[in-house]
Amino acid sequence: MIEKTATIPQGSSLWKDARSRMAKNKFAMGGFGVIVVMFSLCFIFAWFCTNPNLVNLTNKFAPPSKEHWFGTDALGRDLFARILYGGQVSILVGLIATSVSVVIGIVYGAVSGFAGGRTDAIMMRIVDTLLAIPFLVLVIVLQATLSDWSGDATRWIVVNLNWDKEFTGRLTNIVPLFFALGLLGWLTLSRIVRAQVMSIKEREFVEAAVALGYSKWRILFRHIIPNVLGPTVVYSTLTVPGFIMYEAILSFLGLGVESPNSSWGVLIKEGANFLETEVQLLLLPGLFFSLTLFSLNFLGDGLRDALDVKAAKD
Amino acid sequence: MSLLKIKNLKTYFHTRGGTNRAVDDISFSIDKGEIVGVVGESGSGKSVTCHTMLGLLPQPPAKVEGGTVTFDGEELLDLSQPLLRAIRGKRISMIFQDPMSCLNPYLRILDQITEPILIHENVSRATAEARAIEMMTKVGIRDAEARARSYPHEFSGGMRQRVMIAMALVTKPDLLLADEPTTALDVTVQARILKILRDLKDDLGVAVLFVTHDLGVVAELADRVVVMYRGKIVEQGNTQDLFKNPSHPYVKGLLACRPTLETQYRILPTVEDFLQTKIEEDGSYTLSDHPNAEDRLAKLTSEVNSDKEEKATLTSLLQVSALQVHFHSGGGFLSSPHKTVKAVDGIDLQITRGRTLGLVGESGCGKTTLGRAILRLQETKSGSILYDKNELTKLSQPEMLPFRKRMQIIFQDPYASLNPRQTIEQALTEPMLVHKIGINQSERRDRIVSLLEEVGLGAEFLLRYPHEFSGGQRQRISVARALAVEPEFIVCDECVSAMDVSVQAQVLNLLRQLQQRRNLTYLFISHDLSVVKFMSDDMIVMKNGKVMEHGNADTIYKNPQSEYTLELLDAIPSSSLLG
Amino acid sequence: MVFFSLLIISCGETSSVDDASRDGILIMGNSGEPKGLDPHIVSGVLESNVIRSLFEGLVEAHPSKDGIAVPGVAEKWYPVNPKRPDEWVFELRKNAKWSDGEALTADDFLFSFRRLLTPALASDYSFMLYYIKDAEFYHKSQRSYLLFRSDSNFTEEWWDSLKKVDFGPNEKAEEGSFNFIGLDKLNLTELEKLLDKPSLFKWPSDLSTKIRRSLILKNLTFEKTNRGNLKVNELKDLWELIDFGATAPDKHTLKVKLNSPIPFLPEITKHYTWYPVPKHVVLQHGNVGERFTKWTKPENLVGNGAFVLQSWRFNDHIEVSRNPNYWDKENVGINGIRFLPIGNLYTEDRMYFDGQMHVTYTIASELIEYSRQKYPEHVRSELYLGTYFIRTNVSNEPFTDPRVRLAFSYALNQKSLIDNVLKGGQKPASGLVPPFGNYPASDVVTFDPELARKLLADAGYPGGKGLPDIEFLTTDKESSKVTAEALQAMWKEHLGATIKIKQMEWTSYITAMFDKDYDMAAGGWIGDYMDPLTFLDMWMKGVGNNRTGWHNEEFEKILGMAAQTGEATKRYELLAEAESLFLKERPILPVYWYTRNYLLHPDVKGWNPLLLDNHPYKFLRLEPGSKNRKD
Amino acid sequence: MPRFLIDRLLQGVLVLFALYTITFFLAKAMPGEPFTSEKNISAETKANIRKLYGLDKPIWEQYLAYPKNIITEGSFGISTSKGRPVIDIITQSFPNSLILGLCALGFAIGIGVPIGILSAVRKNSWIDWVCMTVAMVGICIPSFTIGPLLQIYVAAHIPGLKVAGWGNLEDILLPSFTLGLVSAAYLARLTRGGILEVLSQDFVRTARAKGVSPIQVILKHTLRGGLLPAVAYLGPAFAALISGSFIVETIFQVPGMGQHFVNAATTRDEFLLLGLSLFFGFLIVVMNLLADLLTGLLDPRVRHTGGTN
Repeated sequence: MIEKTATIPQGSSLWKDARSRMAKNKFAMGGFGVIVVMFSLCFIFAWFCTNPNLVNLTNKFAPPSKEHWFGTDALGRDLFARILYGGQVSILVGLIATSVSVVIGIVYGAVSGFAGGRTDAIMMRIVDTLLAIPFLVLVIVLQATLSDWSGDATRWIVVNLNWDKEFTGRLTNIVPLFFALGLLGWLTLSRIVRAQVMSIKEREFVEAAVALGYSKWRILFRHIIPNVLGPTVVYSTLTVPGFIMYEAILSFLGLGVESPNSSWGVLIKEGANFLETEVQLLLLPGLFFSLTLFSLNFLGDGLRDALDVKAAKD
Repeated sequence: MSLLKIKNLKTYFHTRGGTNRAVDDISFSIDKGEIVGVVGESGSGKSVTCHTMLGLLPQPPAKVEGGTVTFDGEELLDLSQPLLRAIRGKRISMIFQDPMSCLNPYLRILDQITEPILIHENVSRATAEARAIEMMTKVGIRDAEARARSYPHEFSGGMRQRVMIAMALVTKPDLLLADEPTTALDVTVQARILKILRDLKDDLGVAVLFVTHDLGVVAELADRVVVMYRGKIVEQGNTQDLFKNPSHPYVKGLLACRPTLETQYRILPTVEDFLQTKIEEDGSYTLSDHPNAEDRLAKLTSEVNSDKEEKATLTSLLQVSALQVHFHSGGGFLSSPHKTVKAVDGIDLQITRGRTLGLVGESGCGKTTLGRAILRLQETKSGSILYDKNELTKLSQPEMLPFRKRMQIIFQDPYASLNPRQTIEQALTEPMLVHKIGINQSERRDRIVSLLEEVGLGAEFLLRYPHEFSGGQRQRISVARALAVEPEFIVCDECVSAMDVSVQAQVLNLLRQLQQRRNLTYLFISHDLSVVKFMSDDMIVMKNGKVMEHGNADTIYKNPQSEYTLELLDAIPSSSLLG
Repeated sequence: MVFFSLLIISCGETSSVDDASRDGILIMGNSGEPKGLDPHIVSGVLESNVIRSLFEGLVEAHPSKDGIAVPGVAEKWYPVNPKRPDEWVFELRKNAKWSDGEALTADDFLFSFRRLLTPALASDYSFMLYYIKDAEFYHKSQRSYLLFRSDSNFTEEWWDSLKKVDFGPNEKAEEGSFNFIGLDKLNLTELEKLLDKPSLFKWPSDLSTKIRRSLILKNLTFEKTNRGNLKVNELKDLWELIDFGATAPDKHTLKVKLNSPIPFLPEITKHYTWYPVPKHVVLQHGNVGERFTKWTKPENLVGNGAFVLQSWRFNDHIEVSRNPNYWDKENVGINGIRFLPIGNLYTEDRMYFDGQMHVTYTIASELIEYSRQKYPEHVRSELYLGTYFIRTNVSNEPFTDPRVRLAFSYALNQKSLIDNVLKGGQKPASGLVPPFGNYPASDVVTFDPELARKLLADAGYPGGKGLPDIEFLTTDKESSKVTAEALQAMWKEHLGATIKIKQMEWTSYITAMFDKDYDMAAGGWIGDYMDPLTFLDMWMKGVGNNRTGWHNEEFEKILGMAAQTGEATKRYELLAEAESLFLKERPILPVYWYTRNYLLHPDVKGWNPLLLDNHPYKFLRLEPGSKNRKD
Repeated sequence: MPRFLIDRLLQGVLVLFALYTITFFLAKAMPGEPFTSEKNISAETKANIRKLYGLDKPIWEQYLAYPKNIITEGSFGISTSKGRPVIDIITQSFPNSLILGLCALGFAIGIGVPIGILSAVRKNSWIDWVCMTVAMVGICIPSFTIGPLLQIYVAAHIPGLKVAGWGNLEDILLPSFTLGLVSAAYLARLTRGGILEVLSQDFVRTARAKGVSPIQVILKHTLRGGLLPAVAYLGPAFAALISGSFIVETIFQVPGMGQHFVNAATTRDEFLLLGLSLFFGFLIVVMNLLADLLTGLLDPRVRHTGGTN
C-alpha cells in the first residue's frame, strides 16, 4: 500500500531485523523470559531441590512449608521438586516430539504439495489412513515391542559405554515415547504445510529457480520450505500441549516416564483426581504447564511476526 | 466554488523506521465536472492523498498532521465515521488500480454493484439490481443481465475494471477518485476505459480526480494536471501548458525519460539528468535543475547513431518453428472436462546472435507462455526449438541443465522472483554453485561483487534481503542473478512493465549496456509498444497465440501491415502532446 | 438416526434418588456394561449383579449372614450321606415358574448343566460344574478315556500307561503333526488318515503300536457309528458315553452325584453358573451349544428371578421390574432396579453426591476420606472375600530363594500402606485366606524390617547389595501406580532394593503374567465361593492362575487329603496346614484383604455386609424421606 | 456423478482397505488375545471359543474373511468383548456420539468463531489479548480436567443439571461443551488468522470506500474468505468429534462410540476394533471430502479446479 522512497535502511539483515523486532515485542520477550526461567528452574535449580521421589507416608498432603514450598503429595513427596523434575520430561517431550513431528510434517507435506498430481493424492490418502489408525492399539504394540528393546539398549549402553545406569534407563525409556508421538504427530501439520507449499510453488521465484537450473530437491529445501516456516512455527506451538498430555496417557500405559519419576502431564492427570480434596495437586503443576505453554505461544507468534517479510516491509 | 478543495494537507506515516512524510503540505482543487490528473511515481504520495480524503488509511501508522479537505462545503477530515461513510460510495466514489484484488472474489458481481445503492439509498433490491444492470450496460459490459450473476474471476481484467467503474458510478456520485485505474490494463483496453470515463463525465457531470503515473494518459484525459514528487506538488496547471512548457526539472525529466515511438536515443535520458536533489542533514531536501542537463542530453543525442552500425556476425542463435503450447483446464467437478486453450498456436521465430527480438502483444496473447516454452519452463505440445543447433524439445529436464546456464530469464516482478528469505549474496552464489562456476567461495564472492557493480549496485548490499531494496534495485539484482551464470541468451519477460518511467529508463539503459558489453541476445517481451520498439532490432506482434506481424522494428512502426498493429499504435494515448 | 436419538433423549426420565425411592426403584452403580445376560456365557461380577436379579438358583444367599443358604428354587436340600457328602438331593418347589408362566422343573436344571458343559458353547466358567461326576470328561471332550473306560476288555494296568498321556491341545508341538490338535479332537477324516499313517501323530514313546492302533480304531468306530446328520468334520457328542452325576428322579427332584465329598455344595450352587436357563426358550432360538442366539435379547429373555428385564439401553442403563410369576413375589420389597454402567469411579461418586443413585459400585480412594467427612452415614466399608498380593516369579533371580521372598514380605508395611495410601479400611493380610467362618486364619505375615534385612543378608544380599534391578509389573490405573510407588519406597528403605515399576495396560499385564515375563507382579484374587479352597487350589502345579512357577508336592498332597475328607473341621485343619506351608515358602506376598468401599443411601434398608457382596435384592426395602444430600 | 467425486470415492475405498490391513496386523501384533482374563480359562475352552470366532484359521484366511463377510453378508463380525454384533454396537452408540459431536461442534463454532472475529477486528488490543488467552487456555486444559471441574463447580450447583448421565436434553450441555472446547480454541485462532489475512486484502478497502459499515465489512466481505482455514481444520476435526471421545464419555457417562475404541483395544476385541476403525476411516474420508466441497462453496474460485485434495 505504502511504498517507501528509495532510501535503504542501513546494514540490517533479516535475522538481525527479526531480532530487533522481537526485542520490541513485549509479549514475545515476556514469553521468552518465562521460558528461560522455567528452563533454569527445571534443569538447573532442580538439582538443588530435595529428592522428588522421597516417600514419607506420615507427611502426606502437607501444606506449604519451609521444607516443602508447595507442600507434599499423596505419598508425602515434595511437590515442588516433583514439578521441577516433571518439567524436565515434559519440556523435553514438548520440544523433541514437536521437532520430530515438525521435521516429518514439513518434509512430507512439502514433498506432497510440491509434487502435486498423483503423488500428492497418494501421499494425502496415506495421511488419511494414518489418521484413522487406532492410536491406542499402536501404542500397545509399540509398548510390547519396544519395552524389551529399551531394556536391552540400557544394558548394552551401560556395559559398553559405561554410562550412568539410572540416566541411561530414563533415556531408553523415553525414546520409544518419542517414537510413538513422532509417528503420528505430524499428520495434521503435513496437511497445513502442503496447503502452504501449494500456494508458494506458484510464486515466481520458484520458476526463476527452475530457470536457473536448480534441482527439484534444492528448490524444495532451499526455496520453498524456508518460506513455509512461519505459519508452521505457530501451529506447532499449538501442538505442544497435546504432546505433553499424550505423554501422560502413554506413561500410564507403560510407554514413557517410569514411576516414581513424573512429568507435568502425569502430575496433572493424577492431580485431577484430587479435585474435591487437594486442589493444589492439580493447580500447581497446571500453573507451570500453562505458563510455559502460554509463553511458548507468545514466543511462537512473535517469531512468526518477526520473520514475516511482508510485515517487515511496513 | 470548487467541488473539492485540498489545502495544506499533510499525511505522515509513523513507523518504527521513522516518520515518512507521504503527503507533505499540498493544495489543489477540483471543480464540478472537471477531470484533474494527479501524476507521480510510486511513493510520491498521490494515492495517499486519495485515501486520506476518504479516511481509508490505516491509522496508525498513518496520521493526518494538518490541512483541510473541503468537499462541497463540508470538512471531510472532521466528519465522524458514520457521516463520512454516508459520503463514501454515495457522493465520492473510488476506483482502484488492480480490479482483481479490489473486487471481492467471494461475492457475485451483482451483489457488489448493488451494495452501494442498498447502503445509501432506500430502494428495493429489485430497483437496485435494475440500476446496477443499467450501469453495467453503460460501462460497456455486454449481456449485463446474464453476467451480473458471475463471480469476479470469471471476468477479464478490462471487464473487471468496468465492473469497478459501474460500482463506483451506480450511485451517481459528484466526485470520482480514480487511483491508477488503467495501469494494469492493456493499451487497447485502457483506451476503451478512458473513453468510457470521458463519456460518463459528459453524461453524468461527475468530476474525476485521476491518479496515475502515466503521463500519456493524463495528457489525453485531464483538463488540469498536478505533478507530485516525494509528497509535494512540484507543478500544477492546465494540461496543454504543462506538457508544452514544463518548468520544473522533475517534470522535464519525466517527460524525457519515457521512450516513445519516436525516440531516437540508444540510451534514454533519466530524471537524474535533469534534476539535482540536495538532501539536508535534517532530512529535508531541495530540488533544482541539474547544472549539466543540457550537456548530458546533448551527449545522448550525439550517441544516437554512433552504435547503430550493423553487427558483423549474423548467425542465428535461436530458431523456433511451428511451436504449440496448449493448456488444459477443467476436468474438475461441476464443469465440462478438458477445455483446451491454445496459448501458443504455431509460432515461428528466429533470433540472431547479439541482437534483440521484441515480442509485443496484449495480456493473454501467449507471449509470456512462448518465452517460458522456449526455456522449457513450460511443456510444449509440438514444434521445434532449435537453440544453437540443439533441439531443446527433445531434452529431458536433467539434459536441459547445460542450457540453463546459457539461457536465462528476467521476470516482470523482481520481488516475486527473488526468494524473500535469501540474502543477495545467497541468491547470487547459488546459481554459481549449481553450475560450478568459480572455484571457491572467495572467487565467487569477487564475481558477485563485480556483477553487482556491473548492474550499478555496490558490494555493501550483499548481506541484505530483497525486501530492503526498491523496485528498480531489485530488478538490477534479478539481472545480476541472470548474469551470474554467464548466459548468452536472456528472455526479458515484461521486465520493466511494473516500473515507474524514471526507473524503467534506468533498467532499459542497463540492459542496453550489458548487451553491448557481453554480446547478449535478448528476447524482449512487453505489452508496451514504445518500449519494445526502443529495445528491439526486430519485432513480432502476437495475438491469440499467433504471429500478427513480424519484421524490423522501425519498419513495423513506420508502416504497420496488420490491422491489429495499427490498433495497438492507435491506442497509445496522446502521443501528440508528448512528442 | 439422529432424529431417532433425539427422540429418545427428549423423552426424559427422572433419575433422582428421591423420586426413585418413592417409586421403589433402586439405582445401582454397576461399573460397566455387561457382556450379556446369559448366565452360562458371562463371567464377571457386574454381569452377576444383573443376573442375580433375573435368575434364581437352587438356594439363595442369606440377606445378612455369610455361608448360610435360604431356599431358592429348592425347598429342601440335603446330602444323601451326611458323613460323606458326595451326593446331594435338591427338592424343588412345585410352584416354581419361569417369568413367562411355564413351570420350572428338574429337567431345566439338567438341560442347563449340559448346556454349560457343551464344549461348543465355550463358557468361561464351565469348571464350576466339574464337581459333578463325569462333567469334566464331557466338557474336555476326553473321548479316548471315555471309550476305554466303557470297554470291559481292557485292564486297569493297560489303562494306567495311557492315563499319563495328555491328548488335549498341545500348542507347543510342531505344526503339521496331529498332536497340534490332540487325538481327542480329530474328526472322522483325520482319524482315517491317521489309521493309514500313524506316524502323523506325535505319540508318546511308551505307547505300543498295538495300543496306538487300537486307540485310533476305537475313536474311528465311535465317530463312524450312527452319524445321522453330523458332517464328517464335526465331532460326535460324547454325552451318551458319560455317566453324568446329575439326574432327575422326578419333575421336582434333582439329584447330584459328585466326584468327591463337598460339604459346602450349597454355597457353590449360589454361583450363577448353577442357575437354570429356560430350556423351552433357549431351544426356541437355537440348539443347546449355540452361543450367539437371540434368547437373551431383552424381548426374548425369560428368567426365574424376582425381577424381569424391563429395558436395556446399551451403555446407558439396564432396568428390571417385578416378576409377576415369581413364586415369592409377595415378599419382594422393591419394584425394580436400575443398573448404571458407570466406569469412571469419580463420575460415579459425583453422581451419587448429586443425588442420582442409591448405591455406588465403589469409592475412588482419593474420595474415601472426603466422603467419610461429608457423608459419614453413607459410607460403607466392608470386608470382602478377596486378597491383594504380589506374585513373585520364582524362576527368576533373586526370587528363586525363599528367603528373598520372605524378606520382601517382611519389609512390607501393610498397615502404613492401608492407612496412608489406600485409606479404604482394608485389613493387613496376615495370611492368604481372608478370615471367615470357622476357618482358623493365619497370622504369620507381618511387618518386620529387622527380620527382613536379616533374611536378605542370609540369602547373600546384605543391605541389598548384589540385588539385580527388580521389575514390578502393575496396571495402568492411577491407584495401582500409587500403591506401586509406595511399595517401591518401602523396599528401597528397608531392603535397599531397586524396583522398577512397569505399568501396562490390562490385557498386556495379564499376558505378561501368564508368560512369566515379570519379576514381581501386583495381583489379587476374589473368592468364587465361601471356602478356603478357592484361595488355595490355584497354587497347584499347572493351574492356569498360579503364574508364579511355584509348586510343591507336599502342598498338593495335603490338598488332596482335604478333598477326600467329608468332615468339615478336619478339612479346615488340613487346608490351614496347606496354607501355612504355602506361607512358609511365600511365592506370593500377601498385602491386604480387600474391603468393599461404597456409598449407600440411607433410604435403602435391608442391605447388610456380605463377604461375597451378593446381596439378594428381594429382601431390600426402600424408605423414602431419609436424609437427602441436596440440603 | 461428477468425475471428481467418483475419483475421490475410489481413493476412499483404497484408504479404507489400507486402513483395514494396518489395523488387522496391528491388532494381531498386540500381546494377549480376546479371551485373556484375570481368572484363567482352560485351554479347551479357549480352543473352542477361538473356533467359534474363526480365530483358529490361518492368519491369511482370517485376513481375507473379514472383508469378504462385509461385502457378502454386510457383517462386521461379532464383538468378542460385548458378545453382540459389531454393527449393533456402532448403530447404537454412534447416534449418541453424533448428537454430542454436533453440539460440541455448535459450541466450537459458536464460541470459537466469534472470539476469532473479535480478536481479529481488535487486533493487538487488550480484547485481542484476552480472546487469545482464553483460546490458549482452551488448548492447554485437557478434557480430563475441565470435565470434573464442570461437574463439581457447575453441575452440582445448578438444579436440573446432572453431574453425568444421558437421558434428557440438558444432559448434552456439559459433555458437548467439554468436547468442543479445544476445537473452539483452535477455531478461534484459525478464524483470527484467516480474517486478518482477508482484512489485509484490497477488496476490503473497496468495500470501505463504498461506505460499508465496519460490521458489514466483516460479516459480508471478510467472513467467507476468513473461514477457509477453519473449514480445512474442521474436516478431520469433525470426524474426530462425532466419533466420540473416551474421556468425555466416561466422565459424563455418555453411551457413545469413543469408549469402544479404547475398550476394543484393551480387550483385544479385534472385530470391534476393525469395525470401528473402518467406520472412523470412512468418516474421515467423507469429512475431508465435505470440507473440500465446502471450501468450493465458500470460495467460488476453487470450484472450477475441483477443490484441493
